[in-house]
Amino acid sequence: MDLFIQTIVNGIIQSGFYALASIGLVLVFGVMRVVNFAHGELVMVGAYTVWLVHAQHGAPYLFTVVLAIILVTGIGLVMERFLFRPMMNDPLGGLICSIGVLFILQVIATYVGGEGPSKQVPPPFEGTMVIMDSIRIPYQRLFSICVSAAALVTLWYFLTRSTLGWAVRAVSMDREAAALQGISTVRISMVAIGVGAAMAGLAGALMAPLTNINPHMGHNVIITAFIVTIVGGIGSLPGAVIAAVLYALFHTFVTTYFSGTIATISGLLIMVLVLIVRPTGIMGHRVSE
Amino acid sequence: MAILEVKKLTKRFGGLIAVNDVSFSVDEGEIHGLIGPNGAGKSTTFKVIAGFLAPSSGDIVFRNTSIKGRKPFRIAKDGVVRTFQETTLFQELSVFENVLIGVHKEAKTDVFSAVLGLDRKRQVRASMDANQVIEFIGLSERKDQLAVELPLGFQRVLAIAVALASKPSLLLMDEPFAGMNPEETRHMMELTRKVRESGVTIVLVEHNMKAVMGLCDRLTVLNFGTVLADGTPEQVQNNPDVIQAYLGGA
Amino acid sequence: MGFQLQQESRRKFLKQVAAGAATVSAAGIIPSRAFSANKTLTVGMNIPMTGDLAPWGLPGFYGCEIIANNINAWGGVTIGGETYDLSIATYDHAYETDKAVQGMKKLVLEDDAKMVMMLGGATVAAVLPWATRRKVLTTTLLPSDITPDSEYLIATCESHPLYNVTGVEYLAREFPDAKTAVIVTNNDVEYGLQSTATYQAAFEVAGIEVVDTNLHGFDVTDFAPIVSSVLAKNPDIFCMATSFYVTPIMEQLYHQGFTGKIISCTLDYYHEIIQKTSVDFVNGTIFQFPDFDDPALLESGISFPDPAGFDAAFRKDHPNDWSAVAWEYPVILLNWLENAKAAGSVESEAVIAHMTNNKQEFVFGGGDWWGSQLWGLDNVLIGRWPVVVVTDGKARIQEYGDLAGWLEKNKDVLTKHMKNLGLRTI
Amino acid sequence: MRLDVTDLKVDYHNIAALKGISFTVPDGAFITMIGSNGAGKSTTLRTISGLVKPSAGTISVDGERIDRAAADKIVAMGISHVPEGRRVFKDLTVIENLYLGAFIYKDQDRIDRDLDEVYSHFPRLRERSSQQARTLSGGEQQMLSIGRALMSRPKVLLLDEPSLGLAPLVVQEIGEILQEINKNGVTVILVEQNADLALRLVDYGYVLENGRIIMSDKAENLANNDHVRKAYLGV
Amino acid sequence: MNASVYRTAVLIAGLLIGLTILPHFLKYHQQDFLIFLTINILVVVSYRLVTLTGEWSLIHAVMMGVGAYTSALLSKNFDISFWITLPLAGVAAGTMAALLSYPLFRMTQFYFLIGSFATGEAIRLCWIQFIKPFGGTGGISAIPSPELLDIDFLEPIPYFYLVLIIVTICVFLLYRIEKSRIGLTLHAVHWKGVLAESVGVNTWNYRALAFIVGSLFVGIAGALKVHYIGTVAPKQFDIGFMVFILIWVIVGGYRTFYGAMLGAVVLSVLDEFLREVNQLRPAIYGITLIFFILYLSGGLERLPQKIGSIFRMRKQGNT
Repeated sequence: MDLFIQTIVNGIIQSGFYALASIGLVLVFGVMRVVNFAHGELVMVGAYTVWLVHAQHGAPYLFTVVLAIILVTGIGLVMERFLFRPMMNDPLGGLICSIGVLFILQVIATYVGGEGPSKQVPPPFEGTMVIMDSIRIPYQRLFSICVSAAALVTLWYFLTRSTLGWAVRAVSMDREAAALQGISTVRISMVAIGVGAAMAGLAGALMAPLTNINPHMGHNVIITAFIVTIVGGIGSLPGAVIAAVLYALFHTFVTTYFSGTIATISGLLIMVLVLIVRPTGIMGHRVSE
Repeated sequence: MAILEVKKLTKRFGGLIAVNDVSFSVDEGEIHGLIGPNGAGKSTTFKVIAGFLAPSSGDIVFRNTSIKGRKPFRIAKDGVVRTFQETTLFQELSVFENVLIGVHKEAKTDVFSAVLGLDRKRQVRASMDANQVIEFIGLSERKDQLAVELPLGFQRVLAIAVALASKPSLLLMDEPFAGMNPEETRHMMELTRKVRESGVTIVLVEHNMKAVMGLCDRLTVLNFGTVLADGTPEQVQNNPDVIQAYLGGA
Repeated sequence: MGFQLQQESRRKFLKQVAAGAATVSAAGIIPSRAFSANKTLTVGMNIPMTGDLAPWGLPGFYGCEIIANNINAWGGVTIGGETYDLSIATYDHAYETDKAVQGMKKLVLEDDAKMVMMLGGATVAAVLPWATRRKVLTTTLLPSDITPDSEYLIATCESHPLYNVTGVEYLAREFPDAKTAVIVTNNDVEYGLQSTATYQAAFEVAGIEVVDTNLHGFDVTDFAPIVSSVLAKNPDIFCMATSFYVTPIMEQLYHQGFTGKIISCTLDYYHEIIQKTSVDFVNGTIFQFPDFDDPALLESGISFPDPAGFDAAFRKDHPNDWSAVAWEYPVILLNWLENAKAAGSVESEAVIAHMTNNKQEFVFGGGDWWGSQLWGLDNVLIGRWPVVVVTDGKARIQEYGDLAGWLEKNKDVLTKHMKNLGLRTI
Repeated sequence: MRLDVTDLKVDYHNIAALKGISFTVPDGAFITMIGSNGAGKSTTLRTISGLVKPSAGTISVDGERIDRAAADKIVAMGISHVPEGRRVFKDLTVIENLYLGAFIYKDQDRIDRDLDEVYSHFPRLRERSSQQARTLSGGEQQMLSIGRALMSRPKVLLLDEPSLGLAPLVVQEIGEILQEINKNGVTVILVEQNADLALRLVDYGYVLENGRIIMSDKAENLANNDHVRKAYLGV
Repeated sequence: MNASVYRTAVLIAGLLIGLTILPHFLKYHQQDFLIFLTINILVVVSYRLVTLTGEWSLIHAVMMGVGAYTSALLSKNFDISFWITLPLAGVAAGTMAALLSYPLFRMTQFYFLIGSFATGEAIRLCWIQFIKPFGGTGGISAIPSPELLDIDFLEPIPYFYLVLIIVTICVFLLYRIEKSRIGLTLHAVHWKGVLAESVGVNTWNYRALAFIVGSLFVGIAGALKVHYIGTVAPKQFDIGFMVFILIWVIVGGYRTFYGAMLGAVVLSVLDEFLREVNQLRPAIYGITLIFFILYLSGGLERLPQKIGSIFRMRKQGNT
């Protein structure tokens, strides 16, 4: 029974990362119709920033979290301006461009950190919260889940309560009609990739003290983000969040009771199944007929 | 004798009923017009007949066999072939290649024959068929031009040639006259008659009244997804319901 | 040449290398081959220097560079009457099999490498058919690469995964109350499963019950569920069989409040682990790889020249890159050079013949050829292997375990567990 | 606001959709463009509102060129386009759709006053203000689309086939509202296949065929013109 | 018409003769490189067939692995001769493709891309997970090399000739397919699927056919590769390799039959030259890729044309 509860706790902690890491992919695809294969690398850059500036040079952790967000947002905006915008009408071109960015970011990370072992960041928040003698949550993780939740709630609020948020959703529903309302689709694309990249940077910065940091860590992130995006419905933000929570719980449970590889295989198969039965995902509506 | 019978056809999209209990029949050898104001359900009916949409209920009978729910390629094999509203062509291929693709039933081959060249005879015959259709339709001089380079009127003609190449017994034409000038319209009307004379039954969905009235033997008028009137052009033109609803009392 | 005489020349050679290490690191002399009239003796390293496995290739190259520089700074190495400057040729195969095949041929045929050092696993398997036929002396860090036909493949340093048994023996003796264990490992065949089978065998021999074995993939980003899952079995001992994810696993153990004994194959970068957890938590962790500034390495029977000096020289240029392979490739290189000197030839056949026909001294003492019982050929050099325990935040050698003795008694148990996991045995 | 279109040419994938059309719409006018499918009516509107870039020719508003401006800038110049097929944002509520129509404005009080005005034209939208747009009927969606366009306080309103697929009563209602809007000083350009409806509403009309204007005249003259009667009124 | 056929024939014959003598002028390790390059040509050409219908699959590398594993397992565990396992590798990959075509072709475009990626990754993870019989991450080693007369296929030159012959035959077959009625229909399915459907083309069948035949040939390529290296492991067929296939096609160009080949050759040769700056290689790849997408979207095959047009523009500017 303890294991069961601990597993739920583990799953909930994980779901915050999944949601944060996936939401950017969903946003960018929704607004720009481009699959950003380098999205995992944005998370990686966030983690590297924390490693370099916080762990190596001793800057305060919270400062580096903000720095990671700013840096990754910057990279996102550069990608938008110089790659995705010229590739607007060529989804495959955008995808290929992002693969190019993926390589470049990996090489930069390798140069910054060296080819050595995975980088480690000592946790800024030490200690573990113990509930009922058996359920344990490290404060670092507690911090991460709280920040993730806060970020997601803020994003939710932004998308459902602000005019700019409506505009973002409007552009992802019907780009042309949005332009006819005086909404600058270019500006909204920048907002979308900015917010998406910021979330990725944040996810990386929050993950940094909890995981192995290396130039290739983006691979697992993108697989997770794909699964979450597809299961949740492409372009559907509520769907992505719900799918992130469900998939995190599913993956955690299968990993706990069977094995991690089986969890990933079955996750991929579930995704394929969703694609077969309902190509638009659980929450998604068909993008266009 | 009826070649096509549409029986109590209904098509719903979510809550919207686009086609409601529509029945009509098309006789062998005639040009049958399907008209109605925008949004009356013509296109939906048309797509359901050609298999591009599945009906919610009702039946479609072609030569006494139900073709309801069959895939478009299957229906095409049965002999019911449609054209498209927009000029839908293989733009980057030549006129000849476009028509050649249309000759699918006869030219179809398998990997082994293709690789070993065993299908050569069949392909030669397919080329001949394609040439024949091109000649019939009057595009011989433009045979090697790319489809994209053709003027609009000829693109429409080519679209019909592609359809004819698949040897249909029933041709469904979706607004072939849209956007044509009077000259092109006249040419297309002649062509349509010529196709009918070659033994193909035609169902025509069209807005251009001049063409419809001039060509069709019989008309079915749809409005709000239901059949409003059925009959010869004269009968329909004089039907007060039609004048009221469709022509808006002009 | 008599054994005594050979021992004498060997000591002299190693002293030369060691003195070099001290001088070079102290004075910062960079030996230059421009002034040397010596011939060049090339040794190849066909290793991953980029990509995921670079940490198991690159530090080894750095280590060998130090050795080669020392040797060259002191006038080179004399073999069969000819004095050579030592050159290390590398090929980065990034752990891709097709590149490894190309690399082997480039090193041997174009760079004229007389011996090629490799990491092991699939890349060794890929080069083996050609290397064997061409009689290229190839070395691996994974004895499990040895096959009945791999005459020219030797494993003269790392005794992976066999050495794991020494840690378990130590643990069972020192902590007799620990009766149950769980094993967590990568599910890769080359490293994880080999280690797992060995641990299972060692635990069985020691009378410790393995209550759970968790094999995980390389795609794990969060170890919380895995650690929760095995800790639910309330084990006395937590055993990690591969090094890839030791840090995050240790972190989870710390956070999930594990208080039992921890035994691991490696504990690379344990300072980082201490940073992420606490000194108290990491203290007492048993593993198999010593720090090279450990005074215990100075006792007699240890043949590595000036370990502390080497350690210092390495960390001066590459402060963050130290891992076990940093000294393992140099050990292999030195062993080969000694045998070449003794054989008076750099050609593979002569060197191999000399190696297998003469008593070899293993780096930590002892020295027996082994392997035929498990993999079909006695091309693995085994000897004593250190048991290392973290004491006051520092890895310290506790004792040297006797591999040969254990294997002599228990090889059938080991074979059984290897077979159970689907691993290749004869 | 006067709209001048001079020798406008547009190519779609190498096919000439507009082959050089010119016309002028005086301030406050209500005009229509009729013609069959593919004649170039929609393309004309899409080019004016900046969705499509012309290959040649100019469009200017009160003498100022707009043919190179982006669509969102053109809205700010006072030209609003109600696209064919309504194109409301289906996952947003009615009021969110309307607020997006006023995206270029910041003054919330003024926006709310505009909202009241739109509601006064379309009382049904007020009733449904918090419903998702996808739950509206076709006619209501059309009203929302027009209302949304009005929220940007247009001086020129472009409408593309507002009658498409709507019941005659609804068409009637929308027609009346359009006249009302025009009376308030908004220039209206109506593109219609339903020529009869269009000619009854407007002052002046253009007939397009094959990417060219073949005829233009006062509405009643066109309605009585033989060619128009045959081709578009089916009489 | 005849003159151009003649020219092409001479060109191809010249190319083949050139390739036949080429290895004798190469360094030893470059001969290996030539073998892998020739195999990769079959990989890209077979991928081209799949992309003819307009779908960019991300499972091609894994299909190569299916062929490779099949051949390795059969020849190692059942002692079946290479000459039998080679075609069986193709059959296995084709069969796997046939089985997957039902779920995969319910998707199109973006969904297909992601779906094929996910399916491939799942298959690859199975090779890792199920150590019996796939050997886990270490894969299968000591795969026997082909036996024929007394030819030593461990040596690069004989194996190169073997590869050259098989790849030439396969590429020729793929060329025949593309230029046949089937190729025409595949083009039709790509450019106007609905129109093709309306004249009786079963578009689903044709998409599946391209996928199956493409997989069949890449399965053969996989077998060719692993019988030379002697080892098969899951890492050889990961998304990294798939991305390279994609890059070769994009950089080479996908409008003509030879474009993809051109991309594979040029980039692989570039890759060998870049060994000196190994760490930088991926970044150079990345930049090349972005450059091509942004400024030379037709790929290398369009390069002469582009240069020509720039030249003409200059000329016009001058006059």
